Parts: sequence; structure tokens; C-alpha cells
Amino acid sequence: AGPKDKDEGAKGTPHKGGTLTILNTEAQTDFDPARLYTSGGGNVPSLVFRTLTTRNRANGAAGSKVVPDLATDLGTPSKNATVWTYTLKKGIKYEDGSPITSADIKYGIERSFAAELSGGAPYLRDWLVGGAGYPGPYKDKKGLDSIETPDARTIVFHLNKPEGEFPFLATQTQFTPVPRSKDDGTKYENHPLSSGPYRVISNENDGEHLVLERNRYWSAANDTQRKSYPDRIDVRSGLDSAVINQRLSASQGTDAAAVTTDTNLGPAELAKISGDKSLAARVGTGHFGYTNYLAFNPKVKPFDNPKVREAIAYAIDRSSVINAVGGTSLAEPATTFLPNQEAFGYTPYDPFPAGKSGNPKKAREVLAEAGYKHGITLTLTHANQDPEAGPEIATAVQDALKKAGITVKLRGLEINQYRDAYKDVKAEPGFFLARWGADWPSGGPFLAPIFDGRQVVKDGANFNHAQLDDPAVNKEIDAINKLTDLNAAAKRWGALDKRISAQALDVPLFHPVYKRLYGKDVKNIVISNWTGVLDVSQVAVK
Amino acid sequence: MSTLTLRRRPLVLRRLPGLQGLGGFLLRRMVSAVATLLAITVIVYAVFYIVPGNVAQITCGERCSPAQVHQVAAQLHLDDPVYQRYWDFLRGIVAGRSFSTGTSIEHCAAPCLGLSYRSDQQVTELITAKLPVTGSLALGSLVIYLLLGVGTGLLAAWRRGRVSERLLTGLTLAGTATPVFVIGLLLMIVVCGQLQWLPFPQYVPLTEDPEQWAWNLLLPWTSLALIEAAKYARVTRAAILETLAEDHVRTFRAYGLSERSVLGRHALRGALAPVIALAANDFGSMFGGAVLTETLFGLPGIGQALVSAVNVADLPVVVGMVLVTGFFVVLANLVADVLYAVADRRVVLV
Amino acid sequence: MSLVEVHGLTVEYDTTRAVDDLSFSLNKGAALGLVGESGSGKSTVAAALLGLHRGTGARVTGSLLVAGTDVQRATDEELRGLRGARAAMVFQDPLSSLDPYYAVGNQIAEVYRRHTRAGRRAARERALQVLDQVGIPDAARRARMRPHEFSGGMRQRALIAMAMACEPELLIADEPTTALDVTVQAQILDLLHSLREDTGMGLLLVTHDVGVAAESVDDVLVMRSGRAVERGPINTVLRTPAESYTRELLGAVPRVDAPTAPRAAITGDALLTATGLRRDFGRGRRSVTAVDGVSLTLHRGETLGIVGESGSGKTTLGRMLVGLLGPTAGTLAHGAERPRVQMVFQDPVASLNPRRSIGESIADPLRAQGEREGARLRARVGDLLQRVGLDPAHYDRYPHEFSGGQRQRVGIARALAPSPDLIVCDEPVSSLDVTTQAQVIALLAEIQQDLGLALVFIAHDLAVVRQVSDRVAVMKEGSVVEYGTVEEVYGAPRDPYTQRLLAAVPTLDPVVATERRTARRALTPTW
Amino acid sequence: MSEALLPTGPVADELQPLPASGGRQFLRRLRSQPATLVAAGIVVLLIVVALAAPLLTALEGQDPTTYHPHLVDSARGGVPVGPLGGISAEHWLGVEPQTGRDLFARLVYGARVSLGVAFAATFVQLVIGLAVGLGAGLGSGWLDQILSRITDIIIALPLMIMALAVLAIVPPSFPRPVLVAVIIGLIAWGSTAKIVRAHTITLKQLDHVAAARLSGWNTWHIARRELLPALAAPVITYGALLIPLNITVEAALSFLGVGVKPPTPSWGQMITSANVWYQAAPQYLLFPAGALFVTVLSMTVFGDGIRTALDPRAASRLRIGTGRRREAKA
Ligand SMILES: Nc1ncnc2c1ncn2[C@@H]1O[C@H](COP(=O)(O)OP(=O)(O)OP(=O)(O)O)[C@@H](O)[C@H]1O
Ligand SMILES: Nc1ncnc2c1ncn2[C@@H]1O[C@H](COP(=O)(O)OP(=O)(O)OP(=O)(O)O)[C@@H](O)[C@H]1O
Ligand SMILES: [Mg+2]
Ligand SMILES: [Mg+2]
Repeated sequence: AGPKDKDEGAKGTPHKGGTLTILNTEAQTDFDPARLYTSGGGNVPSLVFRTLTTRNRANGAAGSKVVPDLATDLGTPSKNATVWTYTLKKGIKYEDGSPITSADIKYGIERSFAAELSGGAPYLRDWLVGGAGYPGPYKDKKGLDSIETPDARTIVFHLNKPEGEFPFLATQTQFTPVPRSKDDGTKYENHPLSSGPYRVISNENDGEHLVLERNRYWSAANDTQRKSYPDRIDVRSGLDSAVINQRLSASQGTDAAAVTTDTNLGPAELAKISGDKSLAARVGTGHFGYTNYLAFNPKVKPFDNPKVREAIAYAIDRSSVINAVGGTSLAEPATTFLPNQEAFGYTPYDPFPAGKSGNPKKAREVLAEAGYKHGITLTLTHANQDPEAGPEIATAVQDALKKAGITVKLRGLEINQYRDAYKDVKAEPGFFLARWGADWPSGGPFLAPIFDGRQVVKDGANFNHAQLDDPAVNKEIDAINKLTDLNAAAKRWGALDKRISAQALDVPLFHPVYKRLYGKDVKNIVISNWTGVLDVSQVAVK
Repeated sequence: MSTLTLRRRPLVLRRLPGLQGLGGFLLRRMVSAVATLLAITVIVYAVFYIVPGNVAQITCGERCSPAQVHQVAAQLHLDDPVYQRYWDFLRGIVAGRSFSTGTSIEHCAAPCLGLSYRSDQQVTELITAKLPVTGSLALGSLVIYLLLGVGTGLLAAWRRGRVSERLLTGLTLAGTATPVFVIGLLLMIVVCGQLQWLPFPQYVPLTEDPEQWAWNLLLPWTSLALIEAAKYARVTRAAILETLAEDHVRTFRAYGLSERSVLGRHALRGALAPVIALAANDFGSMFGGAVLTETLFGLPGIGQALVSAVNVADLPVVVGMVLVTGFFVVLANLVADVLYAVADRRVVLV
Repeated sequence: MSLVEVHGLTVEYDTTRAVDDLSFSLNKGAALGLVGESGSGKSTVAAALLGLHRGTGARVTGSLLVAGTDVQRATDEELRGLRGARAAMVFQDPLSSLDPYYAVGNQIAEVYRRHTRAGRRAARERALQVLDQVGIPDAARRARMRPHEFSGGMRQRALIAMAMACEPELLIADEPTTALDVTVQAQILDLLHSLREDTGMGLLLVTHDVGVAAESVDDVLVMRSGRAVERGPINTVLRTPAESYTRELLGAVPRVDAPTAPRAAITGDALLTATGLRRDFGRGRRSVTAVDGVSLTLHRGETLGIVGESGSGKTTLGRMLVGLLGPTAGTLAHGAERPRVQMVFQDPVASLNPRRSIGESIADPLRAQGEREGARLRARVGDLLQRVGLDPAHYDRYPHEFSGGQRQRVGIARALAPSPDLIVCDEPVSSLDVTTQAQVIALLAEIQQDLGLALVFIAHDLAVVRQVSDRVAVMKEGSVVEYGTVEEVYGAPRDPYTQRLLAAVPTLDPVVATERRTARRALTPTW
Repeated sequence: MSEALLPTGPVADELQPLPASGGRQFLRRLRSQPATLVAAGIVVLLIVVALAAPLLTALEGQDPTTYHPHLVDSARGGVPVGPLGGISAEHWLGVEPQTGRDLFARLVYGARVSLGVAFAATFVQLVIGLAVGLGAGLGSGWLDQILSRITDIIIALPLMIMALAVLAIVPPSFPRPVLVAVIIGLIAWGSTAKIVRAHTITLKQLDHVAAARLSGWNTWHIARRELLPALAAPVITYGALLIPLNITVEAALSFLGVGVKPPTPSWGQMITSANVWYQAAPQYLLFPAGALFVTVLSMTVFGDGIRTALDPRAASRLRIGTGRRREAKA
């Protein structure tokens, strides 16, 4: 049946009301603002938790911008961007009607340091003065001196180094206000106090089934970002991804008003959808700052030889790797480490051109230069069960390198073992599959953890896989961090990326593309480049 | 000896109604069940102790600093020697334990199986939340595959050796030869997606809405049943053929009973014992073994929770759930033995 | 008009012709005895009358008219209408012929409903009625019991009750008393007799025991190797047999009152001495004392007979003597050397591995003794087979291809094979016809002479025990109630139970049999 | 156990071949069942195909691991180009979606792994199950107690979870198919042991076992000569069921990411990944699923046949008193 009126379909006018169903694979575990590790405040979490700043809810590149949320602006830097001051909006309230104060934001940040509430991002620990050794408010009642709350609406952060991107950090849920009187430690996640448009009605089995309903005390007047059309939001998880896509494509009953925040269309489904116009119209496409790459540990032979790394870079067949993850509609070939978005300072380059499907001839030559005329045998470490670092990609790499005379042996590890191995400088494999996603759309959280020499962690989780400690690189990172002009910073991140790439410390493979199906009653689709997926705070189901 | 012995001594008048001595039997079985379960916890502790993976790091999060990881390890007592941790676990079962939520002390009453590393929920609570799901799945599918399996087994025995039997066998075996995630997904695509006869399964508690409960579980039940039925068909068929060779079957043939009642009443009855034993085993293992079905149909049951707990090295949950599934296996076998004695009065519970 | 009209019946199994061109007829209300040696095809004839061979691979030719049905041409449905309704069969082995899972009454009711379209309640009432008719006391309660709760005799009765349920015109009873001791046997035979008088049905009694036939039938048909040897009124055949084979058969029947050849005094040394043997089964409240305080001594070269009613502990005692069962209390001492013991098992079906040829089974103990050479084994086994009256060529046959009596002989051959010091024979001849029985007994005696072995001879046939034993023990409820030499026990029985046993022995003289029956009927049955 | 064992004489116990006549009879009974013969033929064919996988693929001119990116449509999720999933003279059964690897080559190589794993796992299960079941059934009280408790524990441990754990412990260099087979075998023998024990207890009370004891044979000989042949029927029936179960267990382990590792193909793995493709590229699912089905069916029919042929009574017992249709043939 054709559309009955023009309000039908994704393009129709959004209305308030109805229930939005979210069908997910992964449970929304740890629904505690201290424990969540989100980019830009997360999708479902940001319906309940407001933060000092938040991501701009807009389509495409505009969505990569950071905008004020609880705060009146993006913050005032001082002392060379080592001190950041925020003022809260007036009239903001919790779900119980009590006012939100700056002390609550301070407390919310402090409790994220508690061992009981582990899980968040590392930036607060690294940036705040005294953050590294602070055990959280349960053990240390004094609190963090580096966060000041001179009055109920003002909050001041003292950083131990210049950080021009602090407004980005302030989007994370750790910046959600939590009143000390309501804090019940690990139990808080069951009924966290809402500052956003929805409050938690029930949270079954650690986020397996979440029901959210309107928060009466939230007001659109002081929240320009969240639309909150539906009355009720029902998050169901633990579903199989194929089933989620089947349900969304069948789109019957409550599934007509359903979306998913974590499940991509698979290749087989894409193959089917490509022949079905009405279905294809219900697919949202998004880009998230993310790169999948081959990582080297130059401390391990023969990867200490740059020529070997280059040869691999020449030999790689990006189209079969892309096929392995679902073809050109689910991945774009990557030659740069930074994602191909302006916000990251994307600067195109291709130091070791491999073309679409590899340049085995050139690879052989380089390999010969490296002293391996008759080929070489390498071991590629990957995870056994992981769509992004799993055997599918590994075997595609294996097959591509075969043509260049490189025999690849696969070493598949169980996921925990794999993670332990590649993050441990002592056990790090020489050659493995890796990926990096942005904590916010900027080069900083992309390049610093991977190439900053001071971030090589010797006795814990290390992400600087090349263990690169190049004073010039370190210096440039520090310099860019000082900039509060984010556009200027982006350009310099791009340039730094290109400079590092000459060393062939990694081989970028692809940037994933998100293709997500949504139900036939879902309207007002907004997909920003920040998250790459449709924003649940914007959709309407009526 | 805590098992069953079928006495085959003829010419004997035995005035031993099958269920005599049930009390003593249950007591003996209880003791051995406790020992079995204890052994299971030791094995699981030992195995998951050796499994690679830095539990503290996994629990803390990818980008936790070494200092934080140490804090978490201390918090979870991961630095204690393994026997100490096991001892605490045992004590918790008997006497309960206390845990800090950060702001207060939470008491976990006996039998306390500890707290999940991952979600800080009490494992006992977690299990109580998931048990009804798995229980519904196991029970419902048991009924269907017993009916389906025993039915086809009977039919196969009746048509034995003929083309129709081969076809029937082939059909049921097709179920066995297909992994559950294939059958389940295909059924879902066709029945829920294309024909729209049933809703996509979504667990509705029995206490909430019995009708919806059944409708939503129908597909998972059927998928499991299609897979299990073949086994029962085979076992039933074999047992029936075995019984058909016995003298009392000849008696009823010689008294003009039709092949149908000979098979359906007399031969089938003899086949009950192996079917009961098999069903008990399957029913029990369904509690820990329906991983794939639960995953596919998004039923938040024990199996699914177990696998994800294994993936995040959440030892208390793993041990707790294995213990509970083990308990059900043991229980199911016990029930089977009693049923067996009820079904066949000659059996003496020892 | 005749009830059964058999003409030119031939039944062939895979390799054997079990019945060969047999013709006979049976009139309404008459009783025909089918006697003959073991393996002569009696059971096969019985089965053929009901068309039980249909579909089993056996080839049946000739014409069979039973109660108006042409068995050979009838459809399956017609055949089912005949079976149980107009012609009912009581099988050779009563013990396994009832379904262990259902209450006895229900099984009878089921058969009744099958043929009468009676309601559930009516069928149950009929079941109680027939159970009562066959003399099951307290039928209402017993009907709810399962077969294993019945004694052997009661089960046999239950089977007869099932046969009676539809008031058939013909009752086929295949060795209805083989497995029973004499007192119960007498009761069953009396029962058959009175049923026949009361209902006027025809009876085909299959038996190898001429004595049993003498008590119960009007006419007799003597079979041998599938063929009829002689047929006539029972009186005539028994008194003036026309055929030499019949004479042989009759001559071999052991008699309780016949003079026995004086046996040599026991001179051998003590092989085994049992003192206070006791055996309990089960524990706690459910325990059963099968054997209670039995003391006896076995000498080399002697034969100890053990008689007693079913369930009195004979088998249990025997198994303890050979060491298959450990005694709960008491001791079992032996001389300087541990005697080598063997056993002939009561149940010939279970005592042979169904998956091994009988030759292999017999060779087994020889192998255990270290004999490995194939040809020698075969020769030795062939010799043994011949001695027990079987064809050495049957080496490669499987147990199920033999008749009941033949299997029992295989068991004897196996026990003899390793030349043991002691053989416990548990009902070794109970399903053998008299001629074979005589052969086997002679064989045992001969071997006993040759090797000086000791025998324990468990049997319910008092005449046979008398014939072979030096001393006799009479068992009742686990204890030995009478123990002494044959002369003492048979000549002057002291225990009332022994006296009752002796009174129940069937006689070959139909006239005497009738007298005895009337005498017995005066007493209340004591089952 | 109440039955006392007689002292065993000084008897050497050697392996003896099945009497020739018994073997011949077995073959004769086997030959008289055409369905069994067909099934046996298929089983043999499957084994030959698995063994000759390199040869067959060489004949086709393909191998199971080479990618053919040009044979799949990258824009449409990597669905094979061409009719029927890319079936052509070069690719007899078409190619795998996404990778373009040759499906025929993967199918025949997959047979190696799937059949190998299933047979080996079943073998381990049956051997352990028989040993433990016989030991418990025949052993004295305490041995039975110990073995039965161990069996209980094994049954109560969830297979998947233990497999996940154990597979994570063993270093990745250990050959996966062997590991998977051994693990399935080692974890899942419980029900076999229970079945064997129950049968053993019933069987050992039979008089022919007692007779063997009186003959002076030791327990081992009795187990082998008197009990094993009788156990063969249930064990073979169960074993024929275990093989498909084990193939699907391997598939399930693949589903959970701990099965046989890529690029090694296995049927279970192929079916697992083909699952979602059934609409876009049905042949990808149909070929391995069909192969598995044929295997399972022929194994079962074959198992039935062997079981029947092993039992000398079978010929006469199977068809007691059923309709006359059969008689004509007999
Ligand atoms: N199923 C069978 N297959 C092959 N031969 C058989 C079968 N049943 C019986 N026979 C053979 O047929 C012959 C007659 O057997 P039948 O059972 O009728 O004897 P019987 O007279 O009843 O003997 P008994 O008194 O020992 O019971 C025997 O030689 C026996 O070996
Ligand atoms: N394995 C057993 N378990 C329990 N009770 C048994 C067992 N074997 C024998 N009995 C009991 O012991 C008693 C004696 O049995 P036994 O078999 O020795 O009798 P029998 O004299 O040989 O009888 P029959 O003449 O019927 O063979 C019976 O009451 C029987 O119930
Ligand atoms: Mg007979
Ligand atoms: Mg006895």
C-alpha cells in the first residue's frame, strides 16, 4: 500500500507521543554516568543524562560540533587553556524537581574516580590536577581540589596542561550532575537521577531491558538539543543482529516504531535490500570517526625493518578487506590514519600507493630491498570472534599478501587474550589487526593515544602500538593541545598524521560506514558525523 | 549404590512396591548431589582461574590506568590466593557475605553466590531473574520434542524398514543435522517476517501474561524441538523394536490386538525408560546449554548470560550459573529415576 | 463338526523343517494332547494354528481350519478376530508372557474389550470374573497388581484367565506347567480340566510330559521330528502303544514308585561343606531371606537332589554353592583343593549368549582352560553335542534357533565341557521330553561315574530326583525341611510338606489320575 | 555388588578373532539390507571425498582459500555475481559471498574437518563412555561410586561453557580441529557412560555372564566377549546420533568463535556464516546443509543396518507377525 498521507514515512512531520522501541544486541550495561564510556554523551544515556556541553544534534558534518548543554556556553579558557570555567543555565532541574547545582557536577566527576565505579574514559584522570592519584569520594571525602564551585552555578576546572579540547571532554557523561545525597554507589545505575528529558522507569538485569518515560521537570526551553518526541522509550537488548534486522525490515507491530543504536546491516541483508526500494528508503547511512588498520610493533623482527612494513603497505588489497566486512557500502578504503572527515583535520595522502587491490609487484621490489628476495613468512595476530579484528579480515589480508610473496600465518586469540596481548608492551605481537575510534571528532583523541611517546604504558594497557617516542611528534601534540581554536587545531592534526605516516607504523585499511535500518513509522532521522547513527533524542514515532 | 538396578529375576513373588524406601533414596542422592555440585565449583574455579585474560583490566575498562586496575583488583579480591577466594565463596553460600557499594554496605544473604564483577548485582538475584526464562524454554520445548520425537519414533517403528519410515527418519534427522541458529532464523524469517503468523519472540513472563508467554516462546520451542526430536525418535524406535521382541508382545498379538495397540500400548510403554532418562539429561543440560537458542531469540536466560559472563571473565556469575545449571541436571536425573520407578514398578530405588 | 482341521501342515524355518506334512483334527469340546520329544515341532504347530508365523519369514503350507477360519487365507483382520476370541493360546513361558507394566486385570480387560466391544467397566468386571474362575483368591485386589507381584503359578492362572475371557471354542495350552512345581502343576491341570467341563471348549494341550497328558486329555498325538507317529485315545496309546517310538517314550517316563537301582555307597571325600548358609536380598524392611540356615556336605561322586516349591530358595542355594552368590551368613568350606564347579542354569534362554553360536558358548570354558586349537575345540564340542543328543553340525547355530529343550541341553554340554568336580544342575531336564530326559540323566550318571564328579540336582519333578539322587533335600521357604537318603525321604516322608508333594505327582494312568483329582478337589487349594 | 566373583584361573587371555562363521553371518545379514548397503556406499564416498579433497580441487583447478574479489559484487554486500551464486565451469558450486572463494573446494575440504572432528570426537566419547560405563557397571561398590560421580559431574558441566574456557586455555598453535574433537570428546561422554552402565548392570545379571564367570574367565574377558557385543547395539545407535550432534557442536563452537579457525573451512562454519545469506545467495547455505544432511542420514541408516546385522536374532525378531506384504518377499 502506498503512503496514505504525506506525514507517512521518514520525511513526515514529527509529532509528540508514542513509544519508541530500541532493539539492540548489547545491553546498556552500567547505566551510571560515572561508568559509561561514551562519545559525546552517548545515544540512550544522553536521554537521561545532561552534561556541561553536548554534541550538536544535526545531520552530517554540522553534527561534529560541540555545543553547550547544562552550561551557558562552551566554557571560558584561561591561563593558556589550563583553567576552564563554566556557568550553569538557570532553572535546570532533576526529575524530582530539585535544582541542579555545580557541586553536583563536581561530585559526579569525583565519583567517577572510585574503583567501585570503574569504566569511564581516562582523560579526567590524566588532565585534572591531582587526578592521577585520586581514589574517589568514598575513600577520600575531601574531594578534588582542582574542581572549584565558587557558587551553585559556577564550576572551574584546573588542568595540569593546556587542553584546548576541554569542551569536547565536557560532553562525556562524567560531567552529569549527581547529588551526593542520592548517590548509592554501585546501585545508582538502577535509578539514576535524570537531568534529561526522560527518566528511568525500570532497568532490568543491568541494562538488558530499559524503560524510559518523560521527565516532567525537564524543559525544552533550556535544552535546545533534545527533541524528545516519544512519550516512552523501550530499550530491548540481547537480540541477535540478524533478528534485529529482520524485525526492522518486517516492521510490524511495535517494530514499526523501532530503531537500533548498535546493529549494522550485514552484507547479506544489504544484498537483499539493494533490490527493495521501500526498504532501501528506510536505511540511514552514517560516518563515525573510526579507522581499522594493520598495526606493527617495530620492536619485533622483522617489523623493525621499515621496508618490510612498506612492502606490506604496498601489497595490501583493500577491496578484498572491504568485501570481508561487507563491501563498499559498509566500508571506505583508508589510506590515512585519521578518519576522512573535516573535523579530524583530514588531509588526504597515500605514501605507499597500493591501488584498489594491491600492488604486489612494488611490494616484492621493496621486500627485495629489505633483503627478502624469496619472500617472507609472517604471523598476523587477530581475535577469534570480532567483526573488526576477526578472522574474516585476517584471511583477506593473508590472501592479499600471498600475491606479494608474503606468507602469513594466522594466530587467532580469544578476545580477552587478544586484548591483553596487544595492549601489553611486553607481549605485543609484531603484526596485528587493530582499530581506533574517536572519543570526540578531533585529531587529538585519535593521534595522541597512538603516537604520543609519553602515553606508552609499560605496566598496563598501552595503545601506542609502535611504542613511538619521537620528541618532535610529542612537541607538536603539546603545541596543538594549547590551541582553543578548534579549526586551526584540526589542520595541524592532519599535517601531523601525514608526517607520521611516512614511517609506515601502520597500514590503514578502511573506515567503516554505518547502515542502519529503522522502522516504517520512525520520523525525523538525524545522523551526525559525530556518532554516525541516528540520534534517538531526535526521532519521532508519530 | 545410588543408582537403579532393574532386577530381572523371574519366578519370584516380590512384594516391593517401587516407591518403597523413597526417603532413604532421596537422602543418599541428596548427599551425592551436594558432593557433585561442590566438585563442579572446584573445577569451574580451577578452569577459569587458568583462563587467560586480565580480569581486573577487563572489569575496569579498556583504558583504565595501571593504578586503577590495581584498585579494582583489590576491590574484587583478585589478589587473594585462589584457595582463599574459593573459601570465601563457600562461606558465602553457607553464611552470606557483605559487599561495599561505595556508599554503604550491602548484605548478600546466604546462600550468597557473590557479586557480579561486571554489574555488581548479586549473582543469586541475577539467576532468579533469568531462571524463569530458561525454565520456560526448557520445559516448553521438552513437551514439544517429547511429543514429536516419541510420536515419530512410534511411527517409524510401525513402518519399520519401509520407504515411508526412511522418509520420516530423514525428515527428523534433517532437524538434527541443522544447527539451531539456522533452523531458528529461517523459521523466524518465514513465520514472523514473511507470513507474520507469530510475533518475533520476545520474552514475556508467564506471570504477566500466560498467553503471550506461550505465543512468544512457540518459535524457540519449536526450533529446539525440531533439533531434539530426532534423537527421541531414534531412541524410541530402537526401544520399541527391542520390546517387540519380548514375549509379552507376542501374547497380545496372539490375542488379536491390532498392531497399533500392540505398539502404542505395550511396546511404547517399554520404551519409556530410556526416553525418560534421555529427557532428564536433556532437560537438565538445557539450563546451561540453550546458549544459542537464547542468543538467537533474544531470550535473557541463563545460557546467554553465562556466555557473556565467560567473555568478560565474570567469575562469580560463571561459577554461580554453572552451579545452578548443574543443580538442575542433578535434579532432573533424580526426578527421572523416581519417574522411572513409578513407570516400572519392578525397579527398586537403591 | 470338528473344531480344528489340519491337513498336510508343513512349517519350514530358515534351514529346518519343523513340521512335516502333519494332519489331525479336533472335535468341539474334545481334548487333544500333543506330545513328543523336545524339538519335535509341537510349539510350531500350536503357533501355526493361530497364524502366528505370518510375516516372520517361516514358510507355512497345508490347510488349517480353526474354529471356522481358514487360517492360511484369512486376512489380517479376520485372523485377529480369531485370535483370542475363538481360539486362545496359553504360552509355554508364563513368566514373560504378561506385560510387566500393566496391572494384570487391565491386560485381561484389554483383550476382552478387543473382541467384545464391551465398555471399560464391563471389561474390568469380566476380568475379575475370569480371574476368580481360575482360582485367584481375592481377585479384586490382585487384578490391580502387576505380573511381577504374582507367583509363577498365579501368572500361569492369569494367562489362562486371559484365554478364558472371551469364552473361546479352542484353548491351546503350550506346556502350561513346565516351569511349575508339582503341586502348582496339579492345580493348573485340574483347573484346565474343570474349565473344559464347565464351558465345553476344546483343548489342545502341548506337552512333552506324558504324565501331564495322561491327566488331562482324551486323545493324544505323538510327534517326532515334525511328523505324527501315533494318534489315538489316551488310554489306548498309553496302555497299548502301537509304535515302538511311543513305547520308548513311555518306557522312559520315570516313576516315583519304580524301584531304583541301588546306588553305590558314597565313598568320596567331602568336596564342599556348607554350614548355616543364609542369603538375604535387599536391605531394611524390604529384605527377603531366600535361604536360611542350610547346612550340608557334598561328597565326590554323589548326587544331591533338591526339591521344593517355587521360590523356596533352590536356585539361590545352588548359586551359593558354585560361588556365584556370596552368602550373607554361614560358611562354605572346601577340601584341600578348590573344586572346579559348573552350573546348568534354570533359564535356558538367559544362560546362552544370544549373540554367540552355541558351539562357541560350549567351547568357552575350554578356551578358558587354555585350549586354543580350533580343530580340537570343534571336535570336543561336537562330541559334547552328540552326548547331549544334539547334532554336532549345529555348532554354528544361534540359541534362538533351538527349541526350549534343545537349549537346555546346550547348557548341559557347556557345563560338562571343562570336566568339573561339581555341577549344580538347576532344573536341567524340566523342559525335556522323557526320552531326552532319560538320555541326559544317563549321560550325567555316566560322566559322574567316569569323572567322579558331584552333582547337585535341582528339580521339581520328584520322580526324576528320585531316579538320580543319593540323598534328597526338601526345601520350603528357604529352609531344608527334610534331608536324607532317597529311601528315607520317598519311603517314609516325615514332613507334611513332603507328603503333599508326593501326592501331587502326576500318574500315567488316566483312571488313577481322575481318582486323585477328585481327591484333590475335596481339599481347598493352598496357593 | 552382591555377586561374588569366582577366583580366576591362570588363564592367558588373548585376543581372538571373531569366529569366521559369525563374521560371515554378519556380512550375510548386512548384505541382505539394500538400504544399509546404499548408506554404507555413501559413507565411504564421503570419506573418500574428504581424503581426496586436494585431488578433487586440483581437478577443478581451485583451492579453498584464494579470494576472487572480482566474482562478488562489493556494492551489494559481496553477493556472488552471475547466475546461481556464480556457478560456472571454473567454480562448480559457485563462490562464497564476500570473499569469492570457491565453494566446491571449501565444501570438500570442509568435509575433512567436519567428518574428522565428528568421527574423532564420537570415537573419544564412545571409548571413554564405554570404559567408564563398563567399569562402573562391573566394578565393585566404590569403583562404581567414583565413576558414577565423575559421570554426574561431567554431565552437569555445561558443554559450551567448558569448551569456551578450555579452548581459551590451550595455546593457539595447537591444531584446532584436533583440539575441538578432543574437547568435545572429553567433555561430552557422560550420557554414553550412563547408557553403558545401565545396560551393563542389566546384562551382567544374565546367566550367560555367570556361566562365563564359572568358566574361569576374568572380568576383562567377560566385558569383552559377553557384554561388549550386547552393548554394541545401543552404543552404535547412540554413536550414529552423536556424529551429527558433534558436527553441529563444532558449528555451534564456530558460532561462538571458538571452533575450527579460518581460513580452514568446516561445514558447520559454512552453514553458520551462510545462514543469513539464505535469501541473497541460497546455494551458499544449501550445499553445505545438504551435504551434512546426506551424511547424517546415511550414517543413521548405516548404524541401523549394522545394529540389525550384529544381532543374530534380528532376522526373525524384527518382523514378528506383521502383515502379509512382507511375506511375499521373504
Ligand atoms: N525361529 C526359528 N528359527 C529356526 N528354527 C526354529 C525356530 N523356532 C523353532 N525352530 C526349530 O524348529 C524345530 C521345532 O521347534 P518347536 O519349538 O516347535 O519344538 P517343540 O516341540 O515345541 O520343543 P520343546 O518341547 O523343546 O519346546 C526345532 O528343531 C527348532 O530348532
Ligand atoms: N536377585 C534377587 N533379588 C531379590 N530377591 C531374590 C533374588 N533372587 C531370589 N530372590 C528371592 O529369593 C527367594 C528364593 O528364590 P529362588 O530363585 O532361589 O527360588 P527357587 O526355589 O529357585 O524357585 P523356582 O523353583 O521358582 O526357581 C524368592 O522369594 C525370591 O523372591
Ligand atoms: Mg515348545
Ligand atoms: Mg529356581
